[in-house]
Amino acid sequence: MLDHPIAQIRELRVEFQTKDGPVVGVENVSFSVNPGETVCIVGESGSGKSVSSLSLMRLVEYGGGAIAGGQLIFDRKEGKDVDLANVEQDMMRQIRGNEIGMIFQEPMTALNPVFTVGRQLTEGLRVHRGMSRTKAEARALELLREVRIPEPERRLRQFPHELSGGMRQRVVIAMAMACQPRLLIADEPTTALDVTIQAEILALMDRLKRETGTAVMFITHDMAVVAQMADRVVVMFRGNKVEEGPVEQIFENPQHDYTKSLLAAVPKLGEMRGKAAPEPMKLMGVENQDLSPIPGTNQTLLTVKNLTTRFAVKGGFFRRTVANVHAVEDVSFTINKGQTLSLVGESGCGKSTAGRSILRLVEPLSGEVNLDGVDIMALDPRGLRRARLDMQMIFQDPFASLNPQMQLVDQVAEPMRNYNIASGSELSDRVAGLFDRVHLPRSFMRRYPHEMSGGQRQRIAIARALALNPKLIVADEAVSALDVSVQAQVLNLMMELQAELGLSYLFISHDMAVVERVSHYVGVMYLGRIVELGPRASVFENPRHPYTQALMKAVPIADPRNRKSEKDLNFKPIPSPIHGPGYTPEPSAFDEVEPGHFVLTTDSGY
Amino acid sequence: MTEQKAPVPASGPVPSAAGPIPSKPPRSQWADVWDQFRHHKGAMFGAFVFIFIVAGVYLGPLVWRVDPQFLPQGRDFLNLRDTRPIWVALYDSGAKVNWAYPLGTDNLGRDTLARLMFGGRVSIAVGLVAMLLSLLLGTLVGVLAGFSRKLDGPLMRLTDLFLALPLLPLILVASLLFRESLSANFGPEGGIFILVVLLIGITSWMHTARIVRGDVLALKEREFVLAARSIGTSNSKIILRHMLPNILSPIMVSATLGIATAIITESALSFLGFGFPPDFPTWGRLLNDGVDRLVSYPERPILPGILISLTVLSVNYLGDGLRDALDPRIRGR
Amino acid sequence: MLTFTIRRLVLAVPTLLFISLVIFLLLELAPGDPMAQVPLTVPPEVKEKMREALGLGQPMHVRFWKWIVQFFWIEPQVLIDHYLGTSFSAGDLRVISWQTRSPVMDIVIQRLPQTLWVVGTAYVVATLIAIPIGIYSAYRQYSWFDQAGTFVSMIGFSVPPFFSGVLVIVIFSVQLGWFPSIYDTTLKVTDWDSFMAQLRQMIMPVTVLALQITAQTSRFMRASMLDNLNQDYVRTARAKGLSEYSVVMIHVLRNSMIPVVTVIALGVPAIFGGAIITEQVFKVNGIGQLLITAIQANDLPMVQTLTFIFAVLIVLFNLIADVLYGVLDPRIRYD
Amino acid sequence: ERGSDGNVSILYWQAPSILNPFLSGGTKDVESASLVIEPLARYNEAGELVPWLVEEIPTVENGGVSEDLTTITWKITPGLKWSDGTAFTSADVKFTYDYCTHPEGGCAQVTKFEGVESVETPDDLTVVVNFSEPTPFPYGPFVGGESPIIQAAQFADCMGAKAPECTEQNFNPIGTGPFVVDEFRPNDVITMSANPNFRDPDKPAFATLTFKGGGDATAAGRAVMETGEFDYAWNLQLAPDVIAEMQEGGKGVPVAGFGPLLERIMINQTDPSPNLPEGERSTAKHPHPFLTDPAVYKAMSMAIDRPLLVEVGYGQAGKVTCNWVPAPEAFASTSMTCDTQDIAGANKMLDDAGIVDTDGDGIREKDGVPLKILYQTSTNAVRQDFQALIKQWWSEIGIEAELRNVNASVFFGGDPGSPDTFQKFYADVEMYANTFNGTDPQSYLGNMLCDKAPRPETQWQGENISRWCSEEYDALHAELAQTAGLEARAEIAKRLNDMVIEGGAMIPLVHRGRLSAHANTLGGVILNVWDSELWNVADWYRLEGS
Ligand SMILES: Nc1ncnc2c1ncn2[C@@H]1O[C@H](COP(=O)(O)OP(=O)(O)OP(=O)(O)O)[C@@H](O)[C@H]1O
Ligand SMILES: Nc1ncnc2c1ncn2[C@@H]1O[C@H](COP(=O)(O)OP(=O)(O)OP(=O)(O)O)[C@@H](O)[C@H]1O
Ligand SMILES: [Mg+2]
Ligand SMILES: [Mg+2]
Repeated sequence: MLDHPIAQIRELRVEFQTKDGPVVGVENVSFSVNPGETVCIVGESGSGKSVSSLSLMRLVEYGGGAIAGGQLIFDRKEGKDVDLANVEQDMMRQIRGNEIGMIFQEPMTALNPVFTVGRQLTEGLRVHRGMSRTKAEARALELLREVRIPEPERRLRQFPHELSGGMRQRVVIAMAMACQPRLLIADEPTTALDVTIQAEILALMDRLKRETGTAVMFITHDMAVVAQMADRVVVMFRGNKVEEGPVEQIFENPQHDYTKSLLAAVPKLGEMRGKAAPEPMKLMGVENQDLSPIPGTNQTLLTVKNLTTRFAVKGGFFRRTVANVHAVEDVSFTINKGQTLSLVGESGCGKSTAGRSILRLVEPLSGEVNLDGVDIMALDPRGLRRARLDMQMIFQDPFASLNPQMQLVDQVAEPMRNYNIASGSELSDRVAGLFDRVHLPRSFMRRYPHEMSGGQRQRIAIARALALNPKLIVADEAVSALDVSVQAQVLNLMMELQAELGLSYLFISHDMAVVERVSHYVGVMYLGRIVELGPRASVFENPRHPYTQALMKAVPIADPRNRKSEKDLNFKPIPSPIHGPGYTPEPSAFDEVEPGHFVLTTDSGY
Repeated sequence: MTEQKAPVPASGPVPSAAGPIPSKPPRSQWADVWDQFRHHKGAMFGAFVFIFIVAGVYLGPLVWRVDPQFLPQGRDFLNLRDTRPIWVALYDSGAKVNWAYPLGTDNLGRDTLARLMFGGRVSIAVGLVAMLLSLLLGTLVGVLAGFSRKLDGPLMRLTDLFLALPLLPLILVASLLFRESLSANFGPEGGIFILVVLLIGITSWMHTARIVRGDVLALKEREFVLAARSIGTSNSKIILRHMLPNILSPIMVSATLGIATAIITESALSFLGFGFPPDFPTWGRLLNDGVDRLVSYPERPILPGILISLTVLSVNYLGDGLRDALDPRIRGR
Repeated sequence: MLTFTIRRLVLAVPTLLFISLVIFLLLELAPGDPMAQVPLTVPPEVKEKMREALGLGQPMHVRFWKWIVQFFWIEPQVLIDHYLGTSFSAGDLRVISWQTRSPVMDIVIQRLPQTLWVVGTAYVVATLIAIPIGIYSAYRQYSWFDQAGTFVSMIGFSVPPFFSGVLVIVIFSVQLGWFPSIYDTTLKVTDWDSFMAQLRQMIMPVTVLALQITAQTSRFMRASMLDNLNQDYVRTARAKGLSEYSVVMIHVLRNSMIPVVTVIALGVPAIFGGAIITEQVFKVNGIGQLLITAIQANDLPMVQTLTFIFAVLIVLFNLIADVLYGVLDPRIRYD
Repeated sequence: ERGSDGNVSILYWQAPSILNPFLSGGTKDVESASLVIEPLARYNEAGELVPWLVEEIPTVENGGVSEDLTTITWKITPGLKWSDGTAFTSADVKFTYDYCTHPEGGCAQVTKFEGVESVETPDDLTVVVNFSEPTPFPYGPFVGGESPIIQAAQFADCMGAKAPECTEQNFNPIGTGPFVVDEFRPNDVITMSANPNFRDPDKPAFATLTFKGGGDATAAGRAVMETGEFDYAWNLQLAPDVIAEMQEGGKGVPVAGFGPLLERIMINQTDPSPNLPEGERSTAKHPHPFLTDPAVYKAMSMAIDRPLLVEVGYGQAGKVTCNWVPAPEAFASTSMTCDTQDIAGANKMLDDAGIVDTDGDGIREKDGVPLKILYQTSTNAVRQDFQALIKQWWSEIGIEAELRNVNASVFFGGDPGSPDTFQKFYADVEMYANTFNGTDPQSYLGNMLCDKAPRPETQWQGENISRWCSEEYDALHAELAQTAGLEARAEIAKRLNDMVIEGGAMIPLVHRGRLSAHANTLGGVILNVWDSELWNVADWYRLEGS
């Protein structure tokens, strides 16, 4: 009985009705989940992972989809198999949340913002278990303890926005586990989270699975996570299952080309060990790749000294500043021409603010920014505008950083129009050249952003940044939102451009493996300060600051034989960067442990 | 009005680098807009009705050559006044009908069809121009208030002020100050047209301004605005290129409601004696004048009433369709 | 939240003073004369005398100042006297209407009940109808119900009340004789019969007004519901196994109501402003009718006071709308 | 029997705002007040004086008026009581005089007391009014609905500047009339009940009275004639077909009566051209370029089809007239006729005068000035119909009219700052109606005296709207003021009337009556146009069998 699968998906086909006729979401997908087993479903964005899982919950129907064929056999408690594909929604209602629990990708939006955590947690219990209010609350409290949320009593009465992303995701997990479902579906539960939190959540899910014996269907596109979690792996590609097998077999002996390319595209921490300069990744199916390292130069391009940026918190009757957010606190570094400095750190530590401050997209409070001899801080608005010719920015979210109402050609041409660099046919030639540069077909010029995939959009953002021939590009999480394969392509593109044009990057990311791949220098930020700064090799191979060390530990490794356990993790909650107006932080003092490798000695709060 | 969620991207290129999506041939933007528009049933209906009405009132007089102000004289007057529309003869054989006056005449013997066409020209012109003016003002104030922190307070208080201003004294003051000079420059009807349109425009922009401000405040936080700033786009260009196209949808909604309000306000103005000269019919005035004789001559208020409603409805559907057609995200679906 | 509220209230004072000044200047500039309704047989010299007796001879700023003092100092005293039986205001000159030579505020208070009864009921009824319509239209987007709702609400919006009002009078009062065509403001509800009489006379004006308000509110509700129905938390709620009813009526509705409630709150001042044309058609003689007769009679103190009260309400309800937003949406924090 | 007939309801589409006619003068206020407060004598439906609170009408014959025409002595009916039970005395009458003539009071009816030197009260029941000079028509003070008596005790503290503050008194005057005010809601509704101390113990027949105001004439007519909700509707200024249609409702009937009310077109004798500097427009400095030409104004008058206007606009409430003073009978001139339209004759007259279309645009020119005129009036459905008709007729004799309508409150609102008032007359012709109170037209005829022309120096006040001026006329009017005896006065009045018409100061259009409607079940209504319409409300009763 034990190896009788809990859920079997057989030849599933899901269609969506759109204006241009039916679109097939998944086609001919079959796999099964056994009790106590974790099945990971991997594949790039749009490959049908979510659609498969939503079909099992019969929730696709609410998104405009319809199960056009196949069977969804689910083993109910009494041991009877039912085909979920054609039961009534009434019966589904008893199964959902009760026998199958689901965790969604976005912890920020998956909770209803206007109800308290307690209320949302108890809802399912009261519906399925018929519990009284007090009983349900007691159980909710228990659940919160199980997912190790600090101060669970207080959390019950809080609203979702009062919790951090990690805590929210724990609430969502607690919600899914509330009725002790026999199958738990987790749809990219950690994609939106920081490495540190991701590590904790993964460990948590692993523990819960072990303790309750729940079967888990785990959806992700991150191979490293797969390696950490899976017993068995299902690889999906364009709505089809292309490969299935035990995790070790998939990693060590992939059969399908797609699986191979997927694995090749994953940057693995430690891969760059011993290499002096960053070099592009070797990708599957690409001929004649130039994989030579990019050494850069030793001429200084950008010097940042004692940069401090604070945001005033206004309040009280006269709207005076009652406190400051110390987003960037006394940060100094330099970037050489043709080289990359990466800033890593957890969400909210001030990476973006630092990048924006350099471009003066937010006004720094004090400090010195010198770009190729130009004192940026001293410029008037007109001078600043001219100075931005030399420094550009790529933003994290390619969906948000392009104007949805403008054709791509106009978006790429806009900077040149702004500075009257080119016009008429020269302009169109240059735009076409930029499209070539970022490897986009010219036929895309008349498209709109929504007609593009995420990776393609990010290429447009890069083309736009390149349009002005800048010397410096601030890449703020430029690849974080992309699929691994696409991420690898974009990274390679960026490195290629660096090699050819001698660009310098300020590369902001929280993904240690990516940072290791692209950087010449690395700065680790914590609570507004750089706690460790140095050449990539020294920082990665010899982390000195305790925070850096913890960060390194949290990074999942794409190797199923090298799993982390919960015991390795030890994170303290990040203290608040908000201080009263009278607070004067100590200046940052560094200890040079190796040549060029600095470690903060001031108390950073970690 | 939150942003439309970008649809799930089509399955991507893998694994070859920069594998292009099977690309459609490049199309011109306007062909695209038209394509989308054409497939919007409501929009096509709206456009059809609206064009029909506009053509009817503007081109109709070329076919139906009857002077809307002509009064029959002498005995004719008594014979021709108060004729009913011809369809009345279908159920009331004793009704006074006349094939020369398919929609009947009014109590002074003026031809209803000609008057409806004439009135339509004025009403539609007033509705459109006043709506445009109010949109312009509303959008301007809304964008400025949303965009600039400093102007926000004063402009929103100004909006409160205009909300509180009583319309009638305002009209009295305006006509006192400007009527003479306007009618000297643009002729009596032209002068009053400008006055009426201005008045309706400047007293109806406040709701648009509020909505636009809210949307601009939200848009300002979006990353592409920051991106535009980082590539050196000036503030005015940011507003024109990046903000306005993205707040088109609420503006369109205001526009459709605005036309209705403008047409009705104009009739209320005529009713109160501030509108066009009395021999210058508008739909609102025809409707208003007809209300007294609702029982014996129901067609008199009902015909202009139907025309007003039809215009408003068609503009509404037209606006829906345009909004969808102009939004590339919806268009792409 | 409290400091936010107080701050806004304090800031409202100069705004309101400015608004009242603008209104005053506007009324001053407007042509017309309080003697317009005096018959032509009364010679101009006599009219001049009457004008002077109203205090029209004084310079503008003096009159504005007098109005300010009367409105902000004396009227509140009268109110206090009324409730506490004190006599602070004895002997002070209140804001006097030129038309009726009686204190403006007394008349306003006299008019409030019928305006609240009719316009207020219409607003409540319209809201109560509009919200379910909006919910259902959004839930079944593009269904025939939704299409019909759009159609009817656009019609409701585009038919002026001076037409629809007369139409219902002709049908229901003249032809069918069901309801009175003239509103009896002296009717007091004391028993079942008078309650029915009140109901009968309210039905038509309330219907005509409600038609317009419903049209707008249901559009708002629909848009807001549509926005929320696609949110992630709705999927979460469904995944918990909640019934469709709880998903829509608890999770989605609560969120959708946030913008709609503020829209509804912002519409409240209009109730106090009355519905000028509807009141005129049904002879409800509420605040709207008071304003229009005052304007026609050039009764400046009355117009000034009424529009100012209206301005106060607009500013106040703007604030209430903001505060409500903060109360309903836990994410918003004013400080 | 008093109070036996329940409630009577009256509907005025203009709502009364005050019950003190001395502070308002508006018809709605005067007539609603007439239910409560009464004059010593008033006019009946035939325009004859009838004693009201007095024994008889004082005349020279019965010695009530002195031979030298400078005093008139009224004898109050003994035993009259105010509604509060106190006695009505001559002191109240004298108080009324003092109240209205107080220099700071702003009394609207002060002209009623014009020429009065003093009012004496030799005893409680005798009132002697002394005039400063011989007054052939001494029935101004205390006569008619506009000059009722108010109670001295009630208004004692409301003299002069205090008058407007006496809200309680102004809203609830104590009177001698058939009803007392229970509640007055300004601009809305008045509820009244029978006066327990009314002089005739059997009257009024109604125990209570509701006086509703507001709305419009159409709705008022509908409420009486179609739905039967109200018993009496005032002044239904509606097109005849609308009235006829309402009458079919079968619940009530319209009644009409004629006073001297005349709908006319005033012809501007001066040039209103906007090209003239402000202050000289429409003043005697610049005569009108063509409207002073007899051929023009006569042709304009001949082109008008007055019977048709009556039919279209007033029906049974209108009559064709060629006179400025169309009533009373004795004063109405009969020398002119104008009841047929004569377009051909008008054209010929203009041709003969050499005013022809020289440039072929269909509009005649006089001395090179095209006959284009601006024709203004107040906003009102019937007036707008008239404008359209007359414009059409004039276009047929080569005169082009541009129409304008102005909101009534601005048009009649005497604001010297507004260009749209009828007094300022920044138009070539304008149409409105005017009348006079009582039966004697002397002061009304005085409206056409040269010095009554509105002009900047008088703040644009004055009754001579046409700015018509004739020395001969002024002299004849002076003669009228000296003349006693009805026939001699009528003779002069008719000559004055004819001079004005012949001289082209105005084109009379319609002699308008007043049309009101009452329910079929309401008996005793006698429409009176010379006094308050509600003058005999005490005699109203509910018809049996209904
Ligand atoms: N509501 C919808 N309407 C139309 N097509 C849809 C809809 N939802 C999904 N699809 C289609 O189904 C396919 C699979 O989508 P799905 O959401 O399962 O991808 P995914 O693998 O979960 O991607 P991601 O990693 O981005 O979450 C996509 O190609 C998409 O075009
Ligand atoms: N405009 C702003 N006003 C007030 N506080 C801000 C503003 N922008 C950022 N902050 C605060 O400054 C701190 C640093 O933010 P920043 O966006 O730089 O972090 P980050 O490291 O880029 O995080 P993430 O990885 O989430 O992008 C945060 O605490 C944030 O709340
Ligand atoms: Mg997904
Ligand atoms: Mg960031």
